[in-house]
Formats: sequence, structure tokens, C-alpha cells
Amino acid sequence: MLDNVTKIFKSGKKTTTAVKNLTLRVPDKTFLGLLGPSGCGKTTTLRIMAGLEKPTSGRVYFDGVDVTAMDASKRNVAMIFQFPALYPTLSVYDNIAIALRTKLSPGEIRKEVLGVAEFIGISDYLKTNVSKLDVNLRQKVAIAKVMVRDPSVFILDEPLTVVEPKVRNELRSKLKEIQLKLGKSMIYVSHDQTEVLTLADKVAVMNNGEILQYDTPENLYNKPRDTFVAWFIGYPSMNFIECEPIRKGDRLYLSTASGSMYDVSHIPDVEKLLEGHKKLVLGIRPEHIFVAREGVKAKCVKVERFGSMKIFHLEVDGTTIKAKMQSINLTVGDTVQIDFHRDKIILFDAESGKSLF
Amino acid sequence: MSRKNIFPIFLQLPINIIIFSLVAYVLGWLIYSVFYTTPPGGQTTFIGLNNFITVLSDARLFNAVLRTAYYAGLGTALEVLLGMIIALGIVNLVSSNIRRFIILIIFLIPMGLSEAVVSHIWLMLLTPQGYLNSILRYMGLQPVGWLTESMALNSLILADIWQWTSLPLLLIYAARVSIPQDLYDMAKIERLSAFTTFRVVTWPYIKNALIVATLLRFIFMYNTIDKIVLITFGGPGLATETIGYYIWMQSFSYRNISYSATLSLLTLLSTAVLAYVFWKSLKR
Amino acid sequence: MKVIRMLGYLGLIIHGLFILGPLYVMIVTSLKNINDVFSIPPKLLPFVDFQPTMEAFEFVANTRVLYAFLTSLGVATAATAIAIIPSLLAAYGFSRYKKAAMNDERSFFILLTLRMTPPFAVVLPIFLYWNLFKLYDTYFALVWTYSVFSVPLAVWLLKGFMDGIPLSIEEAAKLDGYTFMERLRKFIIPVLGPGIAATIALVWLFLWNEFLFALKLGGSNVITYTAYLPQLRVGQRIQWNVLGAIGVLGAIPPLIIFLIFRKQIIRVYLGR
Amino acid sequence: MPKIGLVNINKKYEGLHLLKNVNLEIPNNTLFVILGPPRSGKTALGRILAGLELPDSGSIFFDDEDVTYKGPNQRNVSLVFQDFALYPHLTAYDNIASSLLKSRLTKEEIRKRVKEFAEYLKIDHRLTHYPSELSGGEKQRVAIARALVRGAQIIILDEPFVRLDYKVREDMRAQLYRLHRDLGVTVIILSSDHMDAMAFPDNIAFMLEGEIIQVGNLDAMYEKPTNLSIAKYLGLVEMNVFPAKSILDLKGTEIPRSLSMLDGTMLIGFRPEHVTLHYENTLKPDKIILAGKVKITEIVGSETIVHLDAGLPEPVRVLISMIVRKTPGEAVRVEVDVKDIYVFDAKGKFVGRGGDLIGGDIAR
Repeated sequence: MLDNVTKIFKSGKKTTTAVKNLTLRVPDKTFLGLLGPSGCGKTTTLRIMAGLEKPTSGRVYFDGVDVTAMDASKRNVAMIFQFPALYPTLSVYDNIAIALRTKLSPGEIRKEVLGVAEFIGISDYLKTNVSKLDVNLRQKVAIAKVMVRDPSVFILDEPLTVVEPKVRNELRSKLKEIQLKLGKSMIYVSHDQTEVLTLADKVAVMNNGEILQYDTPENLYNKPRDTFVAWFIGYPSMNFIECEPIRKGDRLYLSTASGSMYDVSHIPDVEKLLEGHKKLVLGIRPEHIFVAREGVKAKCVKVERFGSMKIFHLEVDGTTIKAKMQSINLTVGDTVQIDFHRDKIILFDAESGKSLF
Repeated sequence: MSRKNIFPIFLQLPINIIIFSLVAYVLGWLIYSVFYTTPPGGQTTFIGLNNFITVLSDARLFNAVLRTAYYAGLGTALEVLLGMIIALGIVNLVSSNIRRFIILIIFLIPMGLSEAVVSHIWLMLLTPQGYLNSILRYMGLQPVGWLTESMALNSLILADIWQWTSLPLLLIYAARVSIPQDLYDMAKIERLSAFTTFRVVTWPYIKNALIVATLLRFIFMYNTIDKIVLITFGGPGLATETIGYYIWMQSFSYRNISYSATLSLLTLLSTAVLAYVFWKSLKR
Repeated sequence: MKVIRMLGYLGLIIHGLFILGPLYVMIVTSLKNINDVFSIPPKLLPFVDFQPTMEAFEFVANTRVLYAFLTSLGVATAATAIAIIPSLLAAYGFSRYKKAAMNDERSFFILLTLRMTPPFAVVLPIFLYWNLFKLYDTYFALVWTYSVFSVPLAVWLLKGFMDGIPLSIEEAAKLDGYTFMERLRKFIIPVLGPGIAATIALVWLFLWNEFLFALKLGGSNVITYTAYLPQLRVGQRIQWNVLGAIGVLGAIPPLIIFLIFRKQIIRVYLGR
Repeated sequence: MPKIGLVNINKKYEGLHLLKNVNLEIPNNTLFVILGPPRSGKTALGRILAGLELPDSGSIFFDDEDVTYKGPNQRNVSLVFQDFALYPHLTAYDNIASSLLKSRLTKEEIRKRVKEFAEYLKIDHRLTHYPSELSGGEKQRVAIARALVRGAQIIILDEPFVRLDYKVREDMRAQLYRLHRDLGVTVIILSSDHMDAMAFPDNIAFMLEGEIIQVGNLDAMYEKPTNLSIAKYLGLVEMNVFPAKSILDLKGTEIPRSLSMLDGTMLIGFRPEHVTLHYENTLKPDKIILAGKVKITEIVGSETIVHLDAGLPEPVRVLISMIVRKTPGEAVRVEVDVKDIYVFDAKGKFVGRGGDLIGGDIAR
């Protein structure tokens, strides 16, 4: 558990604040995802948790015990690095077994290592020296090294970025199995949301050293707190349409610059939500758009098809939005009327980017 | 031969012109002088292999070889060992970059000095009434005969250590600094003992630098005679005469050109062999 | 753990004194009058034990020693200038065309052996060589010998720096339509900038410190500061203070070069 | 815009046969993706096309002019390297302008042209910065601008998205598409990421170990892959593949009659998205029904992947297009329509789809 941790790196004159008073509670036995673009401070946060980096201010607690000053070696933590950190001259077997030398008898070590190697699928490489393996196998060995130990927490720093796409899927399900099997809390850092959303029970989305939202994947998906989180979660990313609230009769509409109107009066106490916000942004996910008898005119400009998954790029009032529709078959050039699932619309204040709930 | 593979040869032409302008004559002359000799005013005669026979029977040469082995061997061993200890010491004890930079500069100065300057500094220290002895006397201790028969060679080694420990230090420091920090983080997390961490993380990287440093230093000490020429003149007696100094004397004092050419050729060959070993270790 | 750290620091300090001691002695001697040099108790502290004088430096300034320093400067600079451009081309060949004839590993190895040739084994033939051309004791002889012996070191250093530049940058330039000369001038040399400067400095320093060739190839009118040193020991009293002064002056360039190029120097020895 | 023709290109490098008799036709003004696992010879092909390397044998035609031995700039081709290869000592502006300094344009014309492309690629606000200060996406846009500003008709991008953040990739793919559409430039992407094939589905060549084994649009490859490796490579989730024997011998599952006459050594493959939850009442004739226990479930974006242990050598992967919570160990019955399955021979060569099976074209 991190309690308003700040980390400021001083290199020469310019000081970069990697982490700005960040508070993060990691309940036991949960799989926490730390998601954010490169350089948002997620790796620094991870290193502070692991004890490899000292925070400039703020405290770090493990089960209530203040470990801020405690060195990484005493925190019983296991970590996988972005580039597999293996001891170059040792064989795969020794690399995995080395951490157990002090704890288990040789017989037990052998059993453990063989079991883990079998599980990850590197049993026939046990004898070869790690420097001869390619990066995919090396990362598998790094995972095996971590599994063999029995740490209080697993820390993974973008373990799958360096690996081939095909092996990435294989390792993703392996990591999920590991988490279920060992039931330990895991902290997983990545900029690739597919990995984090599949593995994590709770996810913290970070940007510029701050946590923007800390919630379950479903809530992040359905109730993003601001435009950044909304944009960052979900593939393809959410569409944003600038608009202004206009009252016509007893119905309340959001009209875009080019005049198309969206009826939003159904949203509960929408009146109260909207006052005080002149300019708004309407957010709608591509999978929540459908073709309706009457709605907003849209011309299809591009189609991305992948077997059953189809993504249509539709031009609406001059801006291109993406729609993910299964049963429809549009070709470039068709114009069609589209509408949005009313309950899936999310409104954001244009200036602050904060969502209105 | 399309343009593609002539071009690289063209790249090498300039340096080859510069080098061969001198080296060609030198090698030619050496080989020629081994087999032909022209006594002053006399007639050039072919002397076949008797130069090599003299080499085998030359006792003074044999002692010189032993002395060189001792001088270069002990010197290199001490320098590399001391260099490694200090390099690791700097990395582990001094964390701030500025302090490390200052210490490194101080330790590396001797390497930048000319052998001639260093020889004279140590001459000031080692000469019988020099500073070392006057400090010893000042402290009431017995002055030491640094340049006497028994001590001369060791004093030379001491001077060489003073100047050249910095090379192994630099090589090992560079290798140690190039080790990715992730490995040390992993070792810390896996609670490896200091010794295991050294054996498994540090050693593989600096082992290579160590070998390179040892070979580099051995070849240089074997090939450099500046200190001997300037401090002890090979003396007292033959106490500090290495192969190099022996050749130096043959070429310029005793003036028997043919024999000195033979010795020079043999030294060149042995250096080439050592260089080959060095190059092989580098490629691994 | 604390004790080991203490011992470690002590070790570093002792080594520091071991290095600085002789340097201090040299500086102190250069500031002494000739008969203050050796005495019991040893006079080591200026102003306390002895009055520092600039005698030695004055001696250097108005005798041939100054001329020797200038010769060293001229010869080292000229030789480096001659060697640097050809070495740059050769280093490019060794770095980029590892497979081509004369550029492969074997020819690089031959250069390596040249760098390690013992001066004493070749000084006589070179001496005779220049005699042949009646060029003994001339600037040209020393400069040309120096450039021959600085080429291997220059190529070795430049190849190291050039391997650091990713090939793709050069190929991007090729795609942009630049010929080899333009690529070299506009892309490789600017990017290599600090590397080349460091190489020039290190090669120059190697020649600035050279002794054996200067001693034998120079005579009356060509003499470097290193070759001048033995001449100060001929008389009945060795002029220690002047030896000290020459040492101090000779040590200034290396100090400056190490300060400026410390990053490159460490990089050069990385993985060598 | 030239139509590119590659005829019998071969390339060996240190004994490794990088390109084996490659024949490929890239129509002009197309957005062409050369897809294949890493080290399948894509980069070598890209470099030969760009003129950085010469093929050992074979020739390259632009329209019908043989350009095999022509240098890169006579071919008007440009290559964007995987590491962007920006000149570290020049600002972004000079990087882009570097290819124009050689042409006869005046300083003012160069400035205008660089500004135009920089604005188009939305990096005009970073022109005075040095490459080290730019983000991944920005570096790539500078590299692309540098390739285009010279008026190259063909630009080749080597693994353009590997070094970019997940989110930036999506944006850059849209940029590339817009670039191709607006400037009418032939864009060739060398990629190992199937997401790139999905983003640009019209023209794809699949390369494996130096050979082009299939050319066509994504649907063709998706529906009728020439061999097992393409079938496995394409797809959000890897295809389930089992020896026919292991399915036929499965106890407790109904095997449709049309399948039973298949030769045991053949391989049956079915995509996770073709597997649906089986409800008792819908008993259709041509359906493989598998019963098993849930091993693990993964939520990907808005889909769920269920790994099912159904007594087959490997767990069966099922893709459900909504978020579904399945607890490990829960018994589940799933069905696969026979017409959706893929049949391969023992060596992995594509034999036919389920539909052909029912039509009886695939002999025993």
C-alpha cells in the first residue's frame, strides 16, 4: 500500500517529478494492473513498491508494516523485468534454482524447478546456457524464476512487450493461470491494455505521475472518470464529439457544431448535470453504435474486417468516428443513419475533460 | 569485381601507403641482417644460421629472458589485481558521480604521463639520497638501497605499478559500469549473498576485461624499456637487463647489428603471438 | 558491513596518496633551488621548509628546453594531422565492410600487432632508413615515423567509436541520395564528433609522451622534451629541479585531455 | 506510380537462405502489407526493394523497367527503418530537409515543402527539437516526413509499430491510411503483428522462412489459408488444431456423420470465434458438440476467451463476443458448426473447409 508517495528525479538542473503524491491501496490476493503511456511514472511507482527506488516523500506499507526504508532484499518480493534479467553464465536450471539455494534441500529444489519448467514449457532447455536462448525463451525462464519462489507479492514490469505476438498470447494465459494457482497479489505494469484488462482484477490508469482512476476493468470501461481514461481503455478507442446542450420544448438535445442533434433527455436528472457546463464532449464507444431507421447521417469511408470483427470508419459532421458492428455489412461509400445506445453515452465537460456522473 | 568490393580496398589504401613506406624497409632490413653481415669496411658475407646458434648459447640472453618474465609477470599480476580491487572499490563505495569522476581522474593521471617523466620522478624518489631514503632517515629508520643489485628490479616494478595500475583499473571499471542494473536488482530481490552476486553477476562481465587487461599489460611491460634506460641503465651490473634492454645495448652500444636484428626479429614474432592470443580473447 | 566499508575507504585513500605522493614530490622539486632538493630532514612543505623559487621554470624558459617543448608540440600535432584522415577512412572500412578484402578481421589483427611492436626492436632499422635518405635529425623523419606508429592506435579508437553508430543512420543518408564523401562529411563525422576529437587527443598524447624514437632519431637540432631529460643528468650535479619542472609542464596536456574527454575515454575501454 | 514486379528473387546471407525464389506483384498505388513471423525474410526483401542490397539472383521491375541494379534514389523508393534512423545531430526540421538539400530546390521552396509535410503529419510544432527530445510517435512521423518530402513514390516501413505504445499504434495506423489515400503513394508495410493485417486488409502477402506462401486480401487468407501456419497466425485468438483421430475418438460427444469418414491423420482446426455455447434444445445435424470444464477465462477488451478442458490434447479456446464470467471448473458444452472447420493434411497443407467436406469433395 502506497501512501501519497512522491518521487522527484534530479538530473542536473531539470527536476522531473516522476510520481506526484500517489496513494494506492492493493488489497491482498488481487491482481492489480498499472496502465499508462510510456513515461507516465508507472515503472517508477513499481520500483518504489519493490524497494529498488526510495520515494522522495511518502510512505510504503506492506500489510500495515512501514517498509519504506526496508531494502528490496528484505521485502520478499519477486519481480520480472521488461528485458529478461538472467545471470549470463548460468544454465536455465541454475538460473531458476539459485534463489532457492538457501531455503530448500537439493532434492526439493529439483522437484520444484522441474515442476515449474514443465508448466511453462521449457523443460527441454534446462541444461542449455541462458545466453544461447532467444528473447521469448529467456522471458519464460524469468517467469519460471519468479514462480519457484514464494514471495508476498509478484511485480511484473511490462514482461510481454519484448516477446513475439504469438508467444505473448500464450504467456498471457500462463500468467493468468499462475495468479489463480498461487493466489498471491500481483502488480502488472504495461502500456498494452489487452494484457492488463484480461489479467487484472483492479486497474489503475496513470498519466504524468498521477493515478487518474483506480477501479475494476468493467468500471473503467463503462464509467471512465475523464476523457484520457475513456480514450485509453478499449480497442478501438472511444469516439468524442464536441457539442452544446440545447433545450427544445421539454426535450434536451446536444447539438454538434454542424447541427446534428442527439436527444439526451432520458438520462436521469440530466438538467442538474448539465448546468454550469457550456461546452460538452459526447463520448460513445464504437461497439455501442448501431444502424437505426432515423438518426444521424454517416458516410462509410473505411472498413477494417477481421473475420467476425468489423470496424467501420464513419464520417459524421466532418469528423470520423469508428463503429464496431457485427451483423451489418457496409462498404466504403454507403451512407446510413446511425444512433447510439442511449445508456452507453458518457458526457464530459469540454474544458476539464472530467465526466459528468 | 564490381564497384562494391573495390571501394573498401580503396579505403585502406592511404594507411597502407603510410605504414608500408617504413615497415617494408624495416622488415626487409631485419630479415636481411639476420643472414648477412658487413663488418665495418669489410665485405658482406652470408652467415646462414649461426646467429640463431649464438642465440641458443647466449647465457646473458637467457638471464635477460628470466628477468623479463619476472618483471613483466609480477608487474602485470600486481597491477591487474590492484586495478580490479580499486575499480570495484570505487563502484561499490562511491556513489555520487562527481566524486567518482574526481577519484578516477586522480587515479588515471599517471597513465597520461610520459614514461620518461615517470622515470625521473621515481629517480628522485629511489636515488640513494633521494626523498624515500631521506623520509626513512627522518623517521629514524634504516635507508633502503632501492637501486642496489637485489632491489633494483623490484623498484622498477614499483614505478611501473604506480604508472600503469590505472589501465586495468579503467578497463575493469568500464566493464563493471556496463553491467545492466536490472541484474543487480534481481540479485537483491532474490536475496543472493554478496559472494554469489559477485560470482554470478559481476564476475562474468569483468572476467573478460581482466583477461584483456592482463594480456595488454604483459605485452606492454615486455615491450617497454624506457624506465630501464632512464633509471637503472640495465644495472647495477646486469640486475635489471631485460630482453629489450639487451637488444638496445646490442644495437647501439656493442654495435653488432646482425645479432641485434636476430633478437629483434624474434621479439617481434613473440609479440605477434601474444597479440594473437590477445585478439582471440577479445573476440570471445 | 560498516567495518568493510571503512577498510575500503582507507584502501582508496592509501592508493590516492600512493598516486599523489610522487606527483607532489615532482611539483615541490620543480619549485626548489638546486641545493634545497635533497636534504635531511626532507624539505617537503613550500614556505615552511624552503622558499619556492621559479628558478627551474626560468631555466626552462630561456634555454633549449623551451625549444624542445615546442618541437614536441609541433611533431605530435603534425603526425596526428597526417594520420587522422587516412585512419578515419580505414576505420570506416573496418567498421562497415567487415567481409571485404583488406577490411576483414585478419587485416585488423595485423594493425593490432603493429600497435604492439616494441620500439627497441625497430628503432635501429628506422634510424638506418632515415640515414639512407640523409634525413637523420630532421623534423620530417620524426614526424613520419610518428604518423606510422600512430595510425594503428587511431584506427583502433575510431573503429570503436564508429561501431557505436547504427548502420541504419548511414543507410538513411544513402536513401536520401548522399554520396560516400557527403555521408562521411555530413553525417558520420558530425555524429562521431566527440569520438574523433577524443581520438585526436589520445593519439596526440601518445606521441607527446614518446621517448625512444625521439632519443635516437633526433639529434642536435630536433629534440623533444622527453629526449632532453637525459641531458640534464650529464653534468656533475643532476639538475633535479629542472627535471621536476619539465615533468610538471609535460603533465599539463594529459590532465587537460583527461578532463575534457573522460566520457569518451571510458567508452573507448568499454568492452575492449 | 510504378507497378512493382519481383521475379525469382533469391538472397543468401552467411549460408542462410534468406529469400527463396520470391515472386510478388504489388499493383501501383496500393497499401501492401507483407506479414510473417520475425526472421522470415521480410526485412531482406524490403532492403532489396529499396535498393540498399542487391539480390543474388532475380530482378525487380517498376512498371516494366528493370531497376534491379539501380541505386535507391534512381528508384525513387524510400525506407523507414525500424529504429527510425533519425540523424541525432540534426533538428527534426533538418532531418526532414536533409533529402531535399541534394535537389535543386531553393532554400525557400525546401522550407515550404518541409512545413507542408510537417503540418500534414502533425509534427510542425516539434520541428526545432532534436530527435532525442521526441516521443516514439513523433520520431516516426519525422522519419515518414523525411521519406515523403523527397517525393518518393514508394515508401517501405519496416515493423513501423513495434516500438510504439499500444495506443499510439492505433493512431499511426490511421495516419498511414490517410497518407496513402491523400498522397496516392504506394505504402509497403513489413510487419509481424496480425493487427496490422487487420487494419489494412486489402493486399497482404504472407511470408514464411523466406517464401511467399499466400497473397490476397485478409478474408481470403482468413477463409482459405494455404497452410496451417497462416491459419494459426491470423486471428485475434490462435486457432484450435487437433488431429482428426483425437476428435473422432472422443467419448460422450456427438460426432456428425459427415466428419466420421475423414482420414484419422488429418488435422481439424476451428477458430475460437466459431465456437458457440451449446443449448440443449438446438440439436442440428452437422454440429460437433464438445463437453468440458472451464480451465481459465480471460477478458480481452469487450470479448471473453474461455479455455475449456474437453479431453483433447490441448485446452479448447472459445471466444465469446461479450463479457461473460465463467468460474474455473464449471461444466460447459460448446458446439462448432462443421461448415466452419478447417481441414489440413498431416503436413499442414490446407485441404478444405467444412463446407467442402459435406459436399463430399474430400476423399477418405
